[in-house]
Amino acid sequence: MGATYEFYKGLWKENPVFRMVMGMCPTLAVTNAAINGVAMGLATAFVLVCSNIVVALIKTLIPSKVRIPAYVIIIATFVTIADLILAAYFPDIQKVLGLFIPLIVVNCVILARAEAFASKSNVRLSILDALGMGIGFTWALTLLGIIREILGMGSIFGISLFGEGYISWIIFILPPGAFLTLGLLIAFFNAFSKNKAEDSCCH
Amino acid sequence: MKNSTAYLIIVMVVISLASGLVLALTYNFTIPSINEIAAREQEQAILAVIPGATKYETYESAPFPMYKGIDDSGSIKGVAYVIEGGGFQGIIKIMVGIDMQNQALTGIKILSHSETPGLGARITEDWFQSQFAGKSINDAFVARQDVEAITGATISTKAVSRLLKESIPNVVEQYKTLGGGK
Amino acid sequence: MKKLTFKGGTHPPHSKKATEKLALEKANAPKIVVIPMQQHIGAPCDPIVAVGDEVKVGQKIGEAKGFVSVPVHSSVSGKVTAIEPRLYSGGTKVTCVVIESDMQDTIHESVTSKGSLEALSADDIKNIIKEAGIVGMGGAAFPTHVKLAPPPEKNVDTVILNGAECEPYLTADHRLMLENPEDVVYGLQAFMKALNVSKGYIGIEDNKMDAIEAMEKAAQGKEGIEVVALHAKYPQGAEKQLIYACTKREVPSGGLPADARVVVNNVGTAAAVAKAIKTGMPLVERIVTITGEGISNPKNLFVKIGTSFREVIEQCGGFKGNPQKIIAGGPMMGIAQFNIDIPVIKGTSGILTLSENELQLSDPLACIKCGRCIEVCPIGLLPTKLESFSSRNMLMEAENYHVLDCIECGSCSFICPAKRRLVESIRLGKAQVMAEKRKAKA
Amino acid sequence: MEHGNLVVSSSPHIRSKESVNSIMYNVIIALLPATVAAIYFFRLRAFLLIAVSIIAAIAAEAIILKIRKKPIAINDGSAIITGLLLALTISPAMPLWMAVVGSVVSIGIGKQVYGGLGSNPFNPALVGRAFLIITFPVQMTTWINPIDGLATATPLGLQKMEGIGTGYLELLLGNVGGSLGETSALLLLIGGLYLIYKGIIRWYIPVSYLGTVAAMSLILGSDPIFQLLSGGLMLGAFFMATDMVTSPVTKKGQLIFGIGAGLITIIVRLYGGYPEGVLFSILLMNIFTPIIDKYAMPKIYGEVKSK
Repeated sequence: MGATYEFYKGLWKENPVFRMVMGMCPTLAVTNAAINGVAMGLATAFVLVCSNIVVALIKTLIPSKVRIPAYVIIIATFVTIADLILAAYFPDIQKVLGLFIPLIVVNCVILARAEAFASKSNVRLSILDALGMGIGFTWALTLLGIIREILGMGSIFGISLFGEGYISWIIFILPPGAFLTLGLLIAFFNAFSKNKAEDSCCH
Repeated sequence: MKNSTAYLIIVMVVISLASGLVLALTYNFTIPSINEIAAREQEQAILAVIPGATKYETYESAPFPMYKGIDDSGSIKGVAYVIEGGGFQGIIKIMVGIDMQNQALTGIKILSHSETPGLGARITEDWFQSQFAGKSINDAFVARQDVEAITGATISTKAVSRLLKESIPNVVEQYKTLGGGK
Repeated sequence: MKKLTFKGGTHPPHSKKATEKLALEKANAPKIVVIPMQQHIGAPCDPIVAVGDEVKVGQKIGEAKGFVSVPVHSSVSGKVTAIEPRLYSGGTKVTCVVIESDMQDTIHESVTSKGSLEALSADDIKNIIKEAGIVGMGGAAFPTHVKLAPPPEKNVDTVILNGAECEPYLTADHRLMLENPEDVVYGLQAFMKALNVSKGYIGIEDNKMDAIEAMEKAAQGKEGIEVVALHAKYPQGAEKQLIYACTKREVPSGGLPADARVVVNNVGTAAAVAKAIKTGMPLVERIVTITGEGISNPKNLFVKIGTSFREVIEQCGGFKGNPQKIIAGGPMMGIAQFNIDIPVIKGTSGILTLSENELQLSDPLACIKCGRCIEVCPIGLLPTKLESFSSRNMLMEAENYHVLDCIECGSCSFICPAKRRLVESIRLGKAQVMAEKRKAKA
Repeated sequence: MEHGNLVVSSSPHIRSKESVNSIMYNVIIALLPATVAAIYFFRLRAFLLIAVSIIAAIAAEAIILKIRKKPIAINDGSAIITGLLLALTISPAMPLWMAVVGSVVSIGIGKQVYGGLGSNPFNPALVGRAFLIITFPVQMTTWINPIDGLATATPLGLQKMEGIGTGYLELLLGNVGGSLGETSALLLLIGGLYLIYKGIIRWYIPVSYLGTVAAMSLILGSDPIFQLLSGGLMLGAFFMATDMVTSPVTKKGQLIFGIGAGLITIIVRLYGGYPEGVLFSILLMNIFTPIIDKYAMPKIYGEVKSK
C-alpha cells in the first residue's frame, strides 16, 4: 500500500468508471467522440488534482461540520477556472462539453476523493491519488468515446476510418448508445477480472 | 474552539473570499479572449449569410437580434437576424440573411440545434443550408417541393422551413419601421 | 337443467372410457388382509385383538382413540396372524392387523340392521356412523361423524353429496350412482336428519349424464333433495369448489365448509352409511377403480379393506407392458407408490397404473410467465409466484400471497407448459409456513 | 408379474400436452400467412431478410448460451420467433447485414443479458427493432411499394406528413408500403385469431389494445378503421404485446396492459414525432408489467368473507 499503489489503483483496480461506476453523468453524456472523452477526462483530472491538493493542505483547518460545503466551494472554484480557460482558449471543445463542464462540480468522483482520501492524507499522496483517479477517469472516458465514435461516426479523433460509404450506427452517438457501451464494457471487464468477488462489493 | 459557530463562520467566509478572489482574477484574465471569441463568431455568422458584406451594424431598437451587413463602399448588402424555434427534439437557432432590395434570401446559418445526430443534425450541412440562398422571401418553403429535404428527417427540414416562412414577414415589417437602410 | 361451476379450473383428459361402462364386480376373496390401524385423518386406533384371535367379518379390531378417529373392522373371517408396522399407501409404516382368511366370510353377530331411518334420532345416526368406522370415501378419509357434528352456532342448513368425481380415470362413484342410487339417496337423508337440515344437493359432473338421470330417478319425491349437474371441470369435486358451484357461497379463507353453513360428503360415504344403517355392516369394503394404460383389464371392483394392491392388480390381468407409476387414488391428487404390496384402505378410490405414454416425464424449463397456472387456480392464487417464494424460502411473502389457501389440487402443475413442479414446491412452502406458525404459537 | 423401477413423484401425475415448444411453434404457424405474404409481395428480398434474421437469432442464441455455459436450448423455438418477428418489422429495403445486427441485439441485449428465456423484461424482437430504428433510421424508414417496387411511405407516414389517406381494402390486403409483416392486416388478423382459437394466447390484450386504439381515435377525431388497419398495430397487438414473458399474467393485468399500450400508440401516432407508436407503446408497457402484476391480482376464493 505504498505511494505507487495510491497512484495506480485509480487506473484499474478502483477505476472510477468501470469499477466504482461513479461520475456517470459526464461519462454517459459527453463521450460520443474520443476527443470529448479526453477533454472531459482532463478537465476532471485538473479539478481533481487541484481540489485534492487544496483539501489536503487545509484539511486540519476545516471543521468536520462544514467540510462538505467547504469542499464544494473549493471544487466549484476550480471547475469555474477550468470552464473559463476552456471558453477562452478552446472554445470549440467548451461548446461541445457545454453544460457538463459546470456539472463537474457535482461529479461524485471529485467529492469522493476529497472526502475519502485527501481529507485524510498528505499532499503528496493526495496528488498521486488524484492523478491516478484522473487518468483512470480519462482513459475510461476516452475508451468509451473511441468506441462510440468509431461505431457512431466511423472515425477516431475526427479521422475518418472507413471512408464515405460508412453507414453510421447513430445509436452510439446518442445517450442510449452510451448506456449500452458502458454496460457492455463493464460486463466485459467484470468477466475478465480475476478478483470478481472482491470487486463486486464496491457500490 | 474548533467547533464553535464563530470558527465555522470564519472558515467558510475565508474559503469563500479566497475562492472569489481566485475566480475574479481568472475572470479578468480570460474575459477579453472570451468576448473576442463571441464577437468573432457573431460577425462570422452575419457576414456568412450576407455575401459581400465586410462589416455589420446592429439595429439596437429591434425587438430581436437584427443586423445590417455593409460592404467596403458603405452600402447595405442585406439584413441579418436570428430566429429560433422548435425542431424535432429541441430549439433550432438560425442566422438568416435577406437582401431587401431583391426580396431574396442571401443565406442561412444554423447557429445551434439539438437534432438527432446523423439525421436532423444534417441541417448544418452545406448543401442543405446553401439551397436557401437566392430563394425569394415570398417562397412557400414547402419541404420536398421547394426545399430539398433530408432523408429520414422530414421534421427537421420542415422546422427550418417553417421558421423561415414565419419570421420573414416579421423582419420585413421591422425593416420598414426601422427606416430601411437609413 | 342449469350447469353449475366455479372460477378457474382446468380440463385434464377424462380418461374414464376404460371403466365407466364396466359394471361393479366383487373382487376375489383375499387369503390375507392387512388392515392398517390408521386409515383416516386423526388419531390412530388401538388394536383390540391379539395374534391368534379368531375374528369375523364386521368385527371391530381397532378401537378409536379420541373424537377425531373411527374404529376399524375386520373385512374377513379368520385368524389374526400378526400385528406389526407395515407400509401403507400413505408412504409410511403404520401398525397393521394381519388376518388370514378362512374363506368362510362368517359375519359377526354385532352386524344387525339398525332399524328404519324414521325411528332413529340424530344422535343415533351419528353414533352408527362412527361405530361403523365410516370416513370420507373420496380419498381424504376424514371421519364422517365429525363432519356431522358442527358447532351449533354455524347454522348448517345444507348437505352436499359429492358425486363430481372430477379426478380423471376414476369411475367408482360413477358406477355406484348408476347401480345403487337408492343407497346414495338414503345416505343423504341420513345426513340431513343427523344435521337437522332440509336441503340436500347431489352434485354430479355433466360427463356422467346417465348417473345424473339415475340419481334424479332415485331422488324423485324425496323432499329437499336436488340433483345438480356440474360443469365437468377439474377440481369440481374439491369441497370449496363444489360448495361454490351448488350454493354460490364461499368458504372463508382458513375456514371449514360449516363456515359456509354446508357439510359435504362423498356419494360413496352416503352409500356406506346406508349400508351401515340398513344391514349394520361397518365399512369393510369399498369400490376401487383399477385402471390406466399399464393394466391389462381395467375394472371397477368391490374390494375388501386390507386386500393387497398386488392381488387386485392380478385379478385385473396384471400389468400390461412396463408400468411407470402406481398411484393410490386419482392422477391429480393421488399418491405414487413404491411398490404394490400395500393394502387397499378406506380412502383408496383407485389403483392407477400409468404407462410411460401417459406420464410424459420431462424436465422443468424456465417459467415463461404464460399465466396458465393463475388462470386455472380454483382459489385465485398466483402459483408461479408462490413457487418461487417457496423454493427460495421466502416464507413471509409466501404467506402474504396466501400459500395456506392452496388446496393442492395440482391444476397448476398439470397445465404448466414449462412442466414446472409448482404444486410440489408450494406444498413444501405451505408446510414450512405452517411449521413456522406452530413454532410461533409454542 | 413384476414391474421395473416405479417412478415416485409428487402429484399431479399427468401433465397437459401443451409445452413451451408447442406454444412457440403455434406462434410460428400463426405468423406463416403474413410471412408468406411478405415473400409474395417483396420476393427474394423478403425471403432473404427473414431467413437471415432467423439464422442470426438462432446462432446468437446458441453462441451466447455456450459462452454462458448453459444448455443450448435453441429448439424451443423462441429464437426463431424473435428472428421472424424482427424480420417482419423491418423494411424490405433493409440491407441484410442490418437484419443480422438487429437479430444479434435482440437475442443478446434483449434476452440473454437478462438470463435468457423467461427473464427478459422487454420483448426481444422489439428491443432489436428499437435498436435498429435508432441506429439506422434512414434505412428503417425507407419503404418500397410492393406493387411497383418504388420508394414510398407507409400509410401512417403519408397520413401524418402529407395528409394523404389510404383505402381500407388496400390496408386489409397489404399492397401498401410498410415493413415486411405489417402490410396485410387481414393475414395478421387470421394468425392472431388462430392463436386465440388454439388457446395459446387470450383475447384480453389484443382486444383491449385494439379497442383502445379504435375508441381513442374516434374520440380524438381520427379514422378508427384506418388506425386499426395501418402500421404494425395488428402485428403488435397479436404477436408482440401478447409475448407471455413480458406481459402481465392475470386477466385484469392484461386488460390494463392492452389499454395502456393502446393509449400510448394513439398518442404517439397523432401527436408524437414518429408516425408509428406500436413499438414504443409495447416497450413502455413492458416496463410496467411487474407493477401491473403486483396490483392486478385475481380475487382469492373465500378472501372477502374472512374479515
